Order: sequence, then structure tokens, then C-alpha cells
Amino acid sequence: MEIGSKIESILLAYGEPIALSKLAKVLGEQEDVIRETVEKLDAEYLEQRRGFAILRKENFVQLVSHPDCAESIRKLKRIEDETTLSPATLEVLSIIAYRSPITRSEIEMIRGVNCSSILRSLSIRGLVDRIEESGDGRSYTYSPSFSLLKILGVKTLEDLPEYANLSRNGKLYPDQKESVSA
Amino acid sequence: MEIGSKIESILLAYGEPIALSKLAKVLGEQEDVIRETVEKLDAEYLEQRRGFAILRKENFVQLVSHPDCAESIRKLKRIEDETTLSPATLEVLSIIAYRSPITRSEIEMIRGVNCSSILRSLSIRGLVDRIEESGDGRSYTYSPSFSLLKILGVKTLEDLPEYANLSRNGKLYPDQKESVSA
Amino acid sequence: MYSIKLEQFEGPMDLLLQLIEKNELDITRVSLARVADQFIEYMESNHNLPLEQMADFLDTAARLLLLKSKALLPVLQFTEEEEEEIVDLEERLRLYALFKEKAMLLGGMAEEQRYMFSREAFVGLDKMFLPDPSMLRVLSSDLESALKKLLDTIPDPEKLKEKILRRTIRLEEKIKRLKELILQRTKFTFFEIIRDRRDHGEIVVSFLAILELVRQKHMTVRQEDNFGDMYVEKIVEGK
Repeated sequence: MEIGSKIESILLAYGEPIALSKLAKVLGEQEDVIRETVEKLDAEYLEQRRGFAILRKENFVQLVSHPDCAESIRKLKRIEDETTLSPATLEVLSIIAYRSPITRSEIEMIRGVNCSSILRSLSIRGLVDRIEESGDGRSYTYSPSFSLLKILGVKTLEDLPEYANLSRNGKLYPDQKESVSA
Repeated sequence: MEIGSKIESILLAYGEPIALSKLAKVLGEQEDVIRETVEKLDAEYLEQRRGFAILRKENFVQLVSHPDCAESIRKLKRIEDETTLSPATLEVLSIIAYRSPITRSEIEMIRGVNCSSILRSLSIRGLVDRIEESGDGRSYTYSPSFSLLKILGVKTLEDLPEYANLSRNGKLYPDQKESVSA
Repeated sequence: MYSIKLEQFEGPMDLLLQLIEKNELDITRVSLARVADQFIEYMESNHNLPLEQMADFLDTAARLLLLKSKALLPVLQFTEEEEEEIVDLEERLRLYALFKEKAMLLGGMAEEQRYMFSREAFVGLDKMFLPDPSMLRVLSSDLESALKKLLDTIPDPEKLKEKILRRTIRLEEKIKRLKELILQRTKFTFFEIIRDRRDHGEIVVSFLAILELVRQKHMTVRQEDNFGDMYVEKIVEGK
């Protein structure tokens, strides 16, 4: 595979701005080669009227949507700004509300379904707070955010209906061990 | 700006799998037009040897990196190899991949053995989607997830070996009706 | 009977498939009848089969015996449902063989690690593009009912285990009761034993019991016509 294709696929997957030096290192190339290839890619996108563009700031680059497409993305956001939540999202939110602080794998043990994208979207929407637990950047717990409490109109979690009773339900505390052995 | 560019810019910004119907709504186009354009885009990426590919499953699409760049991205994101799949797990996965949507009892008919814990673990790992059928939260069908396509490095289920023969539409074997176990 | 070395297997259908392959047979009704004894022998000698799988193995064994009794005694009248079960087993095993082969291919594909990566949702996007939570209308009672509905659908693991255990014991007990019944009598025919059967499972269980008693040299079986009734006789000690 060509170096250009490699760079664009890395930029797609990485998302955040990435240092040219980091790209150079992972691809085993000179930084100058990377810089030139990135410029060539961006010129190609422009010429082919692609929906992509590469932002360059100092020694960082990032693959983003072309500015001319901003309107479509804004429209999409308006569609995403639903006033109600899907049943799956409500389910996750209810687990977090009644059993916080709780880790992702605990939530998944209770639901029996992967929850990563729902949790990401709840965090992005500011409905739950993600708190780093151990400092290794890999274990987090989730809790209801202040704005969620505001939307729900409660001052503390204890004000949720049947909080004392539901938060102690044994099914919310499944044994971690009996699970994931596929 | 052209429809294709708009679509690719949305796919990039959205990240997650997105419904063709949502794209159609945002862009004010017919779903068929969107579907065709997505296929054209994917063909272009292939022809121009881009680092991108578009996954397609049922009515959802997702922009992903090219499989040839997997290693660099894994290195960069420091992703450990976490996809050890046992033979039993692979059996269940292959049945779901070829025969979806499929119920648990249909899978158990073929394997002759209870599959609930494997299904639970596959669903928690996000390799299969569990779809509620009746609304009572008790009957589900299972389908391959986008994560599974990504791990296998195939863009659509049709790219699986002998898919046309083995899928439900292949009519090689009739659908199983009966259920096997408790 | 000769013993056969088997690889690790992933359940009753896998065991059945491996037996067919080791005997160099194709997947047909006749082959299935031929490996029925080996299947049961393997099951009985393998006492560390996990309990959760025991019922599944017994279930497949029952279907195999139904098939075998049909092969030995074609005069036996089967209900439509029983006939279906025989056809089913053959078809299911064919499907199983196909998907087992594909499972290995899929495993190979995953091992190549040609993963495709997607971008996380809304990564690196400007705040103005992110969904706005202030539009949201959620009531605390929505959360309460969502949680209650979820808790309702989570099965009690203890109850599940009990269910599996009960199913296994039911089959095992049936076999045991029948063995005792047979041992009390010195002479009987197969048709007599199954005359009052309540369901198709009982033919199968009877067959299983007789087979085992013959193997343990408690009984002999004689068949006068090729596909006629079977006369079972107790072997008298010291004879």
C-alpha cells in the first residue's frame, strides 16, 4: 500500500490531530516525506472535490469534513437533537442513575449487550460524567451528570422513584466471574 | 457540492454506522440515490487505492480504514490483540453471519447444544447485535455487527466465502422451524 | 465395538460429525444409525461431560436411537413428528458440517488481523456540531420504568441451572426405571415394552436401556424375521 493511503487511513481512524513525527515513526518514514504526502493528499481532495480536508496546524494534522459540507452536518445534528431517548439509551441511563458510580463492564454484565457507543453518546451529550478511576486511562466509572439531574428535576439521586429499593436489587450486582468466557 | 462529497463528509464526522434513511433525510434525497452513491464512493476508493472503505450492512453504512493499514493503526492506538475466538464461539459467529437474522433456538438446532452463554458473551463484546423481536424483552434475533465485519476485514456479508449459497436467500437448505432445547 | 480416538468436540453435533468422519461415512440416515452405538458409548464413558451439556447429548442420543430402531425394525410405526425428527437430524448435521467449515475460515480471517477501524463518533468535531442536551425531555419515572422492565427480563441464574438439571434427570431417570423394569422380567419383546408408550421419547429410551443391558451382558436379543420384533431374554448367572 502507498504511503498516502496509509496516512489517510490512520488519520481517519485516529480522529484527533496527530503529530507528523508520530506518523513518521509509526510508518517508518522521514517527517518531510510525511509532510509532503499530506499536502499532496489535501490537494487531491480539493481537486477531486472530495468531502474531506486535512487541517494543518504547526506540526499536527487532522482529517476533517470539508468546510463546504458543514451545513449537512449541522442538519444531521438537528436530527440527532431528539427530544426523547431510545429505549436502549434509557435503559443504560437508568442503570447509571440507580447504580452509580458504575463501570462499563458492570453495565454490560447487567444488560448482556455491548454499551460502548451508547455510553460515548451519553458522555458527548453531557448526560453522564465519565470519571477516570485508576490513572491508566483504561478504567472509568459513569455517574449521572448535574445537567441530567436538572433535566429530571431531582436534587439528588435519592429523590428518584423507589431509589432505595431499586438500587439494591440483586440483579444490578451480577457476579463478574460467571460471564465472559467465549 | 456534490452528493457523494456530502455523504463522505457526513460519514467521516458521524463515525458510527448511519442509516441510509437518515442520510436521505439530511440530504433531501431518495434512499436509492444514497445507496447507489455510497456504492460508487466505495468503488472509487478501491479504484484510487485510497485508505478508506465503506462497510454496508442492511440499511446502515460506515466509513472505515483500509484493512492493509490495520497494523499501523493498532500500533498507534495501542490496541492489544483481544479477539481470541474459541472454536465454539466461531461456530456460533459463522451461523449468525450466514443465517441472520436468526433466533437462539435456531442456532441451537444446528449446533445441538445450548448457546446462551456464548451468545451473551458475543453480544457483550459487540460482535453480534441482539435485536428485540416482540417488545417483551424475551425474544431476540441475532445479527452480525459492524464490529464483526471490521474484525473479519469484509465490507459486506456478501463478501464472506460462499455467502450466496449459504445465506437464507440461498435456498440451499430450508429454514429450520423447530426448536431444540430448554 | 472398537474404540475411536476423537479430537476435542464442541457439543453433540460435533461429536456425531467426528464419528461419521472417522468411520469414513457420508452424512446419511444409514451412517447415523451406524454410529449411534459409538455415540452412546462415548457419552457414557465420558463422565466429565459438563452437566449443562448432558441434556443436549441425551437429546441427540435419543434422536439417534429413534433412527436406529427405525433401521432395525422398519415395521415400527412412527408418528409424523417422529419421522420429522429423523429427517431433521440428518439435515441439521449437514448444516452443522457446513458452518463448522466456515467457522474455521472465519477464524483464519480474524487471525490475519486485517481489521478495519472506524472513527469514534463526533471525535474532533467543533462543539457547535454536537447534540444539544437542553432539548431533552426525560422524566425520572421514565428511568424507573426502564429499569424495572430491564430487571424483569434478567433471568435468575439459579432457576436456569435448575431447569437444565431437571431436564437431564428426567431423561436419566426414565432410562433407569426402564432398566429395572426389564431386569425384573426374564423374557419379553421390544413391542411389548413400547406398546404403552406415551410419547416417541419412550421408544428411544427403551432402546437405549436395552442396548446398555445387552452390552453389560445382562440380556440377549434375538430377532426371528429380518425386520420383525426383537425377543429379549435375561442371561441366567453361571450359564
